[in-house]
Amino acid sequence: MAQPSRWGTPSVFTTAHRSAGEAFRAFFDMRPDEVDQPVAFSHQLHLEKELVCTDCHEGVERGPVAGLPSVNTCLICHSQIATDRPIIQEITAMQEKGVDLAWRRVYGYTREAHVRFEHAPHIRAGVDCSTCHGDMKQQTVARRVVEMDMAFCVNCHKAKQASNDCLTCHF
Amino acid sequence: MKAVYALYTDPDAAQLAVDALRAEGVAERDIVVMSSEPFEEYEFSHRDKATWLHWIAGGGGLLGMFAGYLLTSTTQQLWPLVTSGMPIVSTWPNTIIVFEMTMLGAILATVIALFVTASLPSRLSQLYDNAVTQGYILVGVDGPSDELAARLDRALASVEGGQVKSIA
Amino acid sequence: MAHRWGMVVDLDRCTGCEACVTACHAENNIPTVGAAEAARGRAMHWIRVERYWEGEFPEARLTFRPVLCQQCDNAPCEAVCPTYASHQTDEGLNAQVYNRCIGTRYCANACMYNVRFFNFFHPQWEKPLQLQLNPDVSLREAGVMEKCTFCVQRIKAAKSEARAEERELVDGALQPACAQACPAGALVFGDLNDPESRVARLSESPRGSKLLEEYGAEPKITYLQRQGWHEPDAQ
Amino acid sequence: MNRTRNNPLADDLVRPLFHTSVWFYGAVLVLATVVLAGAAAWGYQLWYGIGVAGINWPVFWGFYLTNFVFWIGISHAGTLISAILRLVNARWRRPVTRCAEVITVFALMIGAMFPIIHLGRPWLAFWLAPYPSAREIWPNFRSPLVWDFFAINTYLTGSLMFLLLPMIPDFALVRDRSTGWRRRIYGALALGWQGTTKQWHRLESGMQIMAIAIIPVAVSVHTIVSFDFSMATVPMWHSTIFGPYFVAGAIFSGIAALIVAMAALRKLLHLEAYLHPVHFENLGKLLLLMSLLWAYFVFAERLTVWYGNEHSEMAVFWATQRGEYAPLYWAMVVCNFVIPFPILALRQLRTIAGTVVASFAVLIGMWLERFLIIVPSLAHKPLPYTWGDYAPQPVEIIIMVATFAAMILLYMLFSKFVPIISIWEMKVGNQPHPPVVTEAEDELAGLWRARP
Repeated sequence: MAQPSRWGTPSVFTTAHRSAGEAFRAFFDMRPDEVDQPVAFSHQLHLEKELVCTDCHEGVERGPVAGLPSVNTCLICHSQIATDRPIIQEITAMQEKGVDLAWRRVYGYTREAHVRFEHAPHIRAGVDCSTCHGDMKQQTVARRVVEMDMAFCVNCHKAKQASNDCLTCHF
Repeated sequence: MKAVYALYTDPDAAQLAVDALRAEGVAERDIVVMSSEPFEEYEFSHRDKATWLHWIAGGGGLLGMFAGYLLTSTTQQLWPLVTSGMPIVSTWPNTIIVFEMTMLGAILATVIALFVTASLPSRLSQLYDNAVTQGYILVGVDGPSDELAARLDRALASVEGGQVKSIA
Repeated sequence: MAHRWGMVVDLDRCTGCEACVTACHAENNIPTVGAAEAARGRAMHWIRVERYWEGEFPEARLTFRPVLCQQCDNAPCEAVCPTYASHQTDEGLNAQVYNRCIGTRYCANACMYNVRFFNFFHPQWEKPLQLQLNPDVSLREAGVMEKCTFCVQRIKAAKSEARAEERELVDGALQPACAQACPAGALVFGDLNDPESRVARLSESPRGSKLLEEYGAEPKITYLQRQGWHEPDAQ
Repeated sequence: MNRTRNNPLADDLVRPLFHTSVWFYGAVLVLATVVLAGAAAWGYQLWYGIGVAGINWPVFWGFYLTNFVFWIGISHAGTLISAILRLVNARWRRPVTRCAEVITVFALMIGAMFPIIHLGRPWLAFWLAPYPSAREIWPNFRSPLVWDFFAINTYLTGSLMFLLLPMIPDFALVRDRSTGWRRRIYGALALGWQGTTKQWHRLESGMQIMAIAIIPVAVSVHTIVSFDFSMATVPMWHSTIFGPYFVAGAIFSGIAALIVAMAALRKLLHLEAYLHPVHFENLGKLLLLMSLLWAYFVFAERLTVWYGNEHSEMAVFWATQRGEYAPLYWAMVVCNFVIPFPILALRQLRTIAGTVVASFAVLIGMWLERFLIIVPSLAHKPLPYTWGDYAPQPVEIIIMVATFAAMILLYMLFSKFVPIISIWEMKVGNQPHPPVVTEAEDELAGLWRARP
């Protein structure tokens, strides 16, 4: 066990920001619009081949989290298709080594926002994925195209007469 | 641009100078009197006494009151959140905000009206003389015609204890 | 009809085992602050078991009283909050919205039960203890108040599940961690607006009373006990 | 040119602006160091969390809120007193008003900082201000803290204007007497003031209206500060008497602060010719009145609690009468009544030195009073299981000391940049009156002779 420390040494998990700069960026909500993903997955290419969102983001109809695909999901198709591409070979190698893809969040909020989002009720209510994620047919690697501030959520909730209680999202 | 003025140390002399200018037919609003302190008791200072400042303050207060009422009641209804079983538009607590906004409105209106009517901030007029803050009382006319300037010069000089100056 | 969550605490059943306290800590990611900070009065327990001695030895009697947020209808903590971080939800919960809290601590002063807690420092868990944190519950950072939520994450999950399956909630199936953990069954949670629920029937019991009822906060927690509980003399 | 009537007065009063002694720089250096130490302490607290202060469960408010109430109380020295004296046209007010109003402005600024310092997340303090945002959530107007925000801002705006407006003619005077950078700065500050009759009239009637408006605001400010406590059902907080009790206490400590400041100015800026014993005498009498009023309020408040005999209130009551807070409580009674009463009641003791001693006692006593209102009540809430206690931590003490240093520093700097006694108002006081008006020619000397 690590030495007990009050001030958040690396042996301790804490909610504190690691530096003043990080706290500053969190306060002003400064996040990059694009993030580097482990592989350059093209949404455009896959959607043109008539795949649908739920093929890879499997949890979206069932629970709070839509889910990001693992290498196994990729290889359902790519054990047969386009196996000669370097990216696919890389993924196949990853599966053999038992390593998974470390996807990074494109959307998502600072921890201080204390926001929770459940995908399933929104899908049940017939909200189109593109309402919040933009038109993925236009995107290669996913980018943050919709500015999801609180007004964005609240206005839609008002229009659809969904609950606007604070505890709906913040708890 | 021309100006004629005289400096007096004695407010009684300044009063006489103002009277002399009037006798020369200078319009009341053209007579300039400057001093380093208000002379409430002298007639020459009574010319600009009429003021709407009280009414402006009252109007500002009403405006603030209205703003306070709108701010509290509309924002409370915008997103109606219940606290402590109180009504959404809680009149009693809102009264406090309305009161503070009323007073703020009155104060700001007074200050703004004061600045506007006293023409502050502005540049110093060409008539201004540093001697004013030394305690002299300045009586003069800004921009008279050449012929009038000569007459005013004589009128001001006729009052004892003054130094007459002119700007060509 | 909207739900109105409430609880009944049967003091005659409470053995003071503090299983509820432990369960609450585990469920709600409540930080443990360590002995030194606890001694300075920074310990956090959304539910605590108050222990009072009655009478003189050898006639002494020990009584227990679990105290958690009473989820008052007229909660004194709510109106004093300048930012609406503390307010009443339409299900009668006394909400604490962490992201809206600026840490005036006024609510904690106004609460006569002292069931609100403040993060004086950033909470921390020695690695790898962070792996036991409940992902359904926010981690509160330094400077915000927190308090019993009646395990709102469980309420929301149960409601979401019921809606997905297009059915009503079943009384007794939804329980906050404390009630679930209580071996004596002293804590009963449910919907006060459902006249058939256990909690609604028990709260009508002649043994029932409210804690500090005289303050008029109208708490939604009813304490059951055979005899009147006397507070020790104030002095 | 130099032999005009009022020049000696102006020379005297602007002298501090042009001549600075080595001692001044030394004092500024020392005070600035203390203020910086306070800023560093606050930075430390911001980084690690408010837990570095001594507050705890259940005493969630401690030194910071004590200082908040104390400084807001001090702020009642200036504008309120000056406005009352202006309205009743008290003739001895002229040298006093400005040095009183400055106290208000600085004390309010310092006082208003404390609620922000004490926040758990001070960087979000702006959420108290009403402004439209994407969140669509506004402040909760039912919260006394929001009332505070509005009241303090109104009072600060009003006081600042009340202080600044009569400064304009004095800036003009300094402008005309200086050259170089001073002339440019004071010229900008004077806003082109020329002293026309119209300007004088507007200024005077504006000040009259401000004086009327500021009095209810000042009363409301400390009433609302008292509401921070009396709105909560905490033992010995939930009291209807708190509004007037706090206002009286505020004026009490405010006058004490004013006396101390005036004595220091008189000594350090050599203003013996302007701040006469009669000023201290008159303010001393006011202080005596407030001391009696304070004693009356405290007695009434304690008596009703004792008579009511409600157990949670009695817990607080006894904690202050003979429990752990008793030493502080009785020290407060000594400082606020036992010491000042005889000094101020006996004419032989009501000298400058006497009133200063009494004022220091009152300042200490009133600080203790604020502490004793906040802490013992929170430490003894209704459920005895939750009783606690409080001890301040170094960071709280450093910040508190730093604010006292900041007050002195700001006051010193102010007296260096602005004539601390309103020159034009002094001139009006010295005006020879035209024959029609029959009044004492030298009001100060007249008052001095007419001492009761």
